[in-house]
Amino acid sequence: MSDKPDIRANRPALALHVPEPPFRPGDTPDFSSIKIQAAGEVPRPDVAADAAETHPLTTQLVRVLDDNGHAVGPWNPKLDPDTLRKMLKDMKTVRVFDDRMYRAQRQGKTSFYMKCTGEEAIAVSAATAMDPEDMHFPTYRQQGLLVARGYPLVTMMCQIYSNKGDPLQGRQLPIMYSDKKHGFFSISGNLGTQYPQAVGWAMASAIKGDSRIAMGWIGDGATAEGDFHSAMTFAAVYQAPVILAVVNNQWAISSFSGIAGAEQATFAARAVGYGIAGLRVDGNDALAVYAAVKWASERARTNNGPTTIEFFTYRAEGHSTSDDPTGYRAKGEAEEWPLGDPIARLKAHLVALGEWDEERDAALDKEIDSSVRGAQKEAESQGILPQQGFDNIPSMFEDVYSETPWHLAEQRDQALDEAREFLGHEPK
Amino acid sequence: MSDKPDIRANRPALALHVPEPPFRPGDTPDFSSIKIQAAGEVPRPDVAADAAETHPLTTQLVRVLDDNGHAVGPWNPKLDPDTLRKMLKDMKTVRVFDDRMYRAQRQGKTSFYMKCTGEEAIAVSAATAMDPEDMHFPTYRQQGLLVARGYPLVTMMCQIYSNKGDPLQGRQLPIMYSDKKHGFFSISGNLGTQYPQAVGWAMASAIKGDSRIAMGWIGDGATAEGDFHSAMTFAAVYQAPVILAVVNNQWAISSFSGIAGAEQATFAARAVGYGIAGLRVDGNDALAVYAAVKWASERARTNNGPTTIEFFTYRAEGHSTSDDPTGYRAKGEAEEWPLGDPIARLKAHLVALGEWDEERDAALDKEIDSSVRGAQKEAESQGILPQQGFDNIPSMFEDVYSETPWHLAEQRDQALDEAREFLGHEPK
Amino acid sequence: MTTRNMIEAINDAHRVMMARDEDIVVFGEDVGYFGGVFRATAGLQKEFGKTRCFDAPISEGGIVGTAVGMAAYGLKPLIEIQFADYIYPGFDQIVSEVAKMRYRTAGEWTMPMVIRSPYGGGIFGGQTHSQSPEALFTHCAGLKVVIPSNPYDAKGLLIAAIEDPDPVIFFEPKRIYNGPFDGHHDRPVKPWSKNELSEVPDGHYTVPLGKAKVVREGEALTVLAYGTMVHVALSAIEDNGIDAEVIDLRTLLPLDMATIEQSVKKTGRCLVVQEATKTGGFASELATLVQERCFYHLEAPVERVTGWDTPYPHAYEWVYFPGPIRMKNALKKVLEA
Amino acid sequence: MTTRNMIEAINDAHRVMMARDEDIVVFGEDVGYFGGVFRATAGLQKEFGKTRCFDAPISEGGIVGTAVGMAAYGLKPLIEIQFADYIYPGFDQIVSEVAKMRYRTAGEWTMPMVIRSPYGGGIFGGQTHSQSPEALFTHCAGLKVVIPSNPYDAKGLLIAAIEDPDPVIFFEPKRIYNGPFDGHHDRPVKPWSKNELSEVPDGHYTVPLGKAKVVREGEALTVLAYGTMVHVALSAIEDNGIDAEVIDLRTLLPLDMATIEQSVKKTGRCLVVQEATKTGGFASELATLVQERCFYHLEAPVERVTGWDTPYPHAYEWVYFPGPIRMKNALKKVLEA
Ligand SMILES: Cc1ncc(C[n+]2csc(CCOP(=O)(O)OP(=O)(O)O)c2C)c(N)n1
Ligand SMILES: Cc1ncc(C[n+]2csc(CCOP(=O)(O)OP(=O)(O)O)c2C)c(N)n1
Ligand SMILES: [Mg+2]
Ligand SMILES: [Mg+2]
Repeated sequence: MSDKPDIRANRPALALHVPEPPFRPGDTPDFSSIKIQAAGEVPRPDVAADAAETHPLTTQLVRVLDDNGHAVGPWNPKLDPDTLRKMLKDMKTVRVFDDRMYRAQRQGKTSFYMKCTGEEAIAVSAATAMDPEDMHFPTYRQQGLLVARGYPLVTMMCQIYSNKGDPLQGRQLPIMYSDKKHGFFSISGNLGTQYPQAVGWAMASAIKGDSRIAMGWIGDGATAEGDFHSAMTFAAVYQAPVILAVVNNQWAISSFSGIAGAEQATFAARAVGYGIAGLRVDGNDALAVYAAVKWASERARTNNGPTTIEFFTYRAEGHSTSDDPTGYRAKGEAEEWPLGDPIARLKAHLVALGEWDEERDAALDKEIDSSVRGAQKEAESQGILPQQGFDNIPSMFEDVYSETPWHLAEQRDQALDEAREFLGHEPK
Repeated sequence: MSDKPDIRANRPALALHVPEPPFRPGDTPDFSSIKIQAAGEVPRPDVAADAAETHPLTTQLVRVLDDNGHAVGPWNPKLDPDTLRKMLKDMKTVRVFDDRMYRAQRQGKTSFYMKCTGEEAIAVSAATAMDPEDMHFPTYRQQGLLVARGYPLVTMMCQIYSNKGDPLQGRQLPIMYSDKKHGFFSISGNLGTQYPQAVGWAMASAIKGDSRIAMGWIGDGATAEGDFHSAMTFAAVYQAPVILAVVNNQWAISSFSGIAGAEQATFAARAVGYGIAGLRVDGNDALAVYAAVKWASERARTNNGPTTIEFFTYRAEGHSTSDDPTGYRAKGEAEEWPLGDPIARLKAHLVALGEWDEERDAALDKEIDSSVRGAQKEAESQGILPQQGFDNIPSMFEDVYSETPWHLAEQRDQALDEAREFLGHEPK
Repeated sequence: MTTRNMIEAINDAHRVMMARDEDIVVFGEDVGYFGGVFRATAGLQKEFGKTRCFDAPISEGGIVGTAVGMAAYGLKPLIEIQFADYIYPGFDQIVSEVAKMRYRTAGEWTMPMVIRSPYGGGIFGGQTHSQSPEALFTHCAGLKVVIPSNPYDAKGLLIAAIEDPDPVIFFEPKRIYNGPFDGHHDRPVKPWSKNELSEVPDGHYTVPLGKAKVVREGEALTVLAYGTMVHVALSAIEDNGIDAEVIDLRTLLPLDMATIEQSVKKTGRCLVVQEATKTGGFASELATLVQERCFYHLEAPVERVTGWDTPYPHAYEWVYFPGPIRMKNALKKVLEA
Repeated sequence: MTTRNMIEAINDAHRVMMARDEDIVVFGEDVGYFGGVFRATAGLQKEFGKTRCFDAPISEGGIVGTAVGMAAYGLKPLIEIQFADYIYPGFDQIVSEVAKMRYRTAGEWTMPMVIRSPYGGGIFGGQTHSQSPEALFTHCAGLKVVIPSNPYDAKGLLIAAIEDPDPVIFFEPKRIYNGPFDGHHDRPVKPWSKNELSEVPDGHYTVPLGKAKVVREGEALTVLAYGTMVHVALSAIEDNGIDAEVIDLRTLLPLDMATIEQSVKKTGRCLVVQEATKTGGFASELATLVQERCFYHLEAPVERVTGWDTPYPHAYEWVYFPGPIRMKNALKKVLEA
């Protein structure tokens, strides 16, 4: 077909670029090449500003807390000490909760667990910045939303144990919480699905002339799903009152963020292409997170449209209890991570304010430890996973539909017969 | 749950923004508010430039032909007159072809047709700028690629008639062409699917150290599909040697481009969020299209990565033979469209160069008219759709798999029995 | 009572319900100003405003995904997928989210939505405007699947679907939007106006979900059909003078097994009919259920009339379509076995 | 000959074929450096380089979509979908593109690719790590669907699938990756090493697609099973001392109907077994085919053993799973009917 047969011979060979993280097992991590803005450096546009005015911020990093624990610059939300102490307590609670539940899984008390170590500031500050009536569409790493909103730890644990106290009746994998009253939408196992759902909820709120807004959450890795694009597109088209958060914790199981496109652009920068306001925020800085979410929620609430926020952070532990990160990333990355530990940073800030000291901190740790232990004891009194599975079998056939159709009724009866035979007695 | 029950009462009511095109039936279209760069105004970065250097161009408009038919500015590709005349001929051929096939459908000779009137420059110039070995993953509106690459008009028509000469054996809807030799990938009825496929083809070429590149095509409306995002993401991550074109003809059936997000950002700007090079081009300016595609193909071919190009144009006719645009858009929009008719503009350029005149133009029109008519006659001699459907029935059961499994063989035999009964004679 | 074709009946169901229930929102590709490529939503935007009926981006995943969020808020999305062939980009949201939400949240969040979509062939639409993907959804616990076969049922079933607390996939046989089609592609098209089922009451009424309808009583065999194929079956039965009982399923999931069993136990023979691709179609589920539950009444194997296991080929539409001859041969086979 | 579990056998099939055919590219989520969450691709990136085996973005649609482009170029993509439950975002590319490409281009473009994915429950994975969606693909003309039940077959079938010119959906029963599972969740886990089918030849060999295997001969009834359920069926048969003939289908589409027919005509009774949700599962297709083709040999209705029509509930895994008691009751029902 070609009339220029010699063209290709003179051309350079193409080559596929396969991104590779800077460090692999055996390497010594060194993050000095990551450019980090000084705290207070990034300007704060008006909440009603043109989206375009925010776009330079998508390649920077909104930070409030400096290395000495001082809150500086235009994004300083100037929170009162009580609020700060509540945030510290919530963040610490999340960490202790994670540790205990991780151990519970290791002890065989349940099948699965996922920590958010190092990312506690993000969910806790977001919950603090928004109204209790606002709706979250979270991923499995926003347990901090529930903690900050006062959802009972015991109930969270019961869900994890799939026991009698589990409001989801043992139907969901551990940590797939759901609670309407606390504005926490049912977590999906399928990555990304919640993102356009958040937009739809916000659209509904706007259709109804309500004042509640929604916040959708997604991980860096899951931004690659088509649902991410659906959410951004619908949010932009209908100017939905929604905040679309990307928690960039650098890893998606074993894939580093470059496999989701981070070598070429920040996740916040995705906003630019849709004409959505965009912010990129130090996710380990509780005040910066608070300020950014507050900004975006005010923007949404005043009909100024959606905001995409990238929270730049680091997944300090394995992906889940099924994962061992030493197989794919260098040891010590979490320690070397240049943005520090969010709990330590918030504590330092309170100390710098003169509103906190080591004594109170130790007392708080003790209090949290004992309340989490207490909750665990109470939850376990309602059963752990290995004891579940043969009580209240009819419940398993409910809620497929609003009413049980004939075929499920038949199957339920058959299942009960089988259980009777298996147990050697009438199932409870 | 709320401890601040009064908050919502003081808040403004949210409102859903539903985009609406500037004009509807009954309105008098007036596009003077569309900002159009003067020809030659937009700079031309080096083909190896950082993607970021192109990003300001995503909100501008690369234009070469000015109102007097002169080619101006850094994007002027300085094509020789023979090439220009070939482009003019191809564009005119496409338009005549469209007209005749549209009429054939209206005459009941086939089931369906889609024109690309007003968009002829885009496919023809792209084909001209790329190598014949490069692969296109087109939509149904790039018939110009086939015409420019010399695919026989008769074969295109046979496909449209689903007749004996149809290389796709009557299996596909009219205009869903496919031809490997001409680097034209099988058109899909499902919008958007071809976009990541183009990226995959380009990745394969890079994996193999080949020098051929790919070009994916999509409409403004279809950019909303998840596949658009897959394509952009994979192209960015692996720096695939691919050109991703968005043909923004302002309409997607009855929905204007605002329903795909055009109120908030250009389609070219999507590139920014992925760190892909982006260009926005006057799609009715054959030279600008050529120059942009040439630039992007050189960039891809030298391992400098993908480019997204928005071609800004206007769908001058209905979406397809199933559509009547007077039901949703104002009359006269095509005539008012500020970027003019691509054929008239290229012709004016050739005239301005002294390489063309009315006489030659009339002769060319006549030549094209007669060759298209001749092709149509030849195609129709091989049958029109209403005569099809009962010849060579076994072919219908082939190519589901490489070999015919037992169940399809049984079904084939049954279908033949039925046809025998229906026809009253042995099917051919 | 007004004479309506199926599109008009469906349009009217929208109108009636949108007026009664402010929480109903209608959206989809081209459904707003224009009123849909098949005109099912014509006039709704004008009547109910832009925030109750509007165009959506071309993103079936986004349409379903945002509808999930709206349902979570408390609205009742009534959405259109332009062609059933284009439902696949929304498949994850439908099977992973819509279908399972009530279950996975133990009833806390429900998904009272209707996903309408024209399906089926016979309009020379080629491979991607002709598909019948109902079996992909009947395999999915949590969904209800409804397919009307005439204007009266279309309106009544759609209203019932909108009022139903569970998510409903509502497939509309596009071949019979404008008139019942008996499978004789070589005969003139009949309009609905000549058919009594085009007498569609004004205002609100329902045809209950989960209830099949015996549309013809008979003794010789039972024919199970839905959508376009109800008409093809009835016509073949008349043409061949067979005393068949014909059941229009109307709801595929949950199925009205009682009506089916009663009939098959009476006739002792059964033919199941679908336009979809044969292997793994809903007809297989029907045949399996019938032989499981009526085995000792069966005098012959349950037979299937279906489309072929190929994509729907443009020019070979009438070889693919399960038309009068395929029907006749199958009826004979079941009767003579 | 080396003793291998299923993961090792599958890994070895990759290795053997990547060495033989430079056009094979392996990609998917976490499959590169790390070697996959189930380790099926462990070591491949190191051995064959980053452009032959690499991590993909979390976009099943993008993974399949780019694989289509690669196949169009001339490569042979061998891709992994991390869990079958996550295949839905790639559904459109699979059913609309991969499956139909050869047909719609009259053989000009073919799609010689393999889409591997772990499926099935029994690992306390909850609703979204336990699904068995094979019936969604067996309804789709143009695809081949393969499910191995042991290491020997896994390697041989995977090599055959890679060499096959048609696209193959290769579902791997993850519950038996490390050992055969007889359905007794309350008994200790057995390793593959004690099973003769873990004797896996080194190097190249194939187990042909489209051929079922009679894994146990018997006279009393025919049991059709695949994947994990082959072991559950065999164990129930031994436990209950039943003289059943068990057929491991291995390939679901195209089906080895000849082997099935021969067996059922001999035994006169048939039980079909699947782990998937009951309604509209592949078992329905099997039951339909068997009664269509063997009706006059059948002494009892074809029965089904399946999962229930609910999502796979985390805590109720062993009530959901079609285990020994469900098997036993169904075997008895078929035998005593
Ligand atoms: C659709 C889908 N594909 C794949 C998976 C498997 N999976 C679960 S979590 C995960 C990584 C997600 O990474 P990221 O989005 O960065 O979130 P993070 O875990 O870091 O919070 C993957 C691939 C899934 N759950 N859903
Ligand atoms: C997945 C999918 N959804 C919907 C359709 C129906 N459809 C066909 S063309 C079209 C409009 C496309 O508009 P655009 O992308 O702007 O391309 P244009 O027709 O303007 O060239 C629609 C909605 C489809 N073919 N595929
Ligand atoms: Mg991550
Ligand atoms: Mg368009």
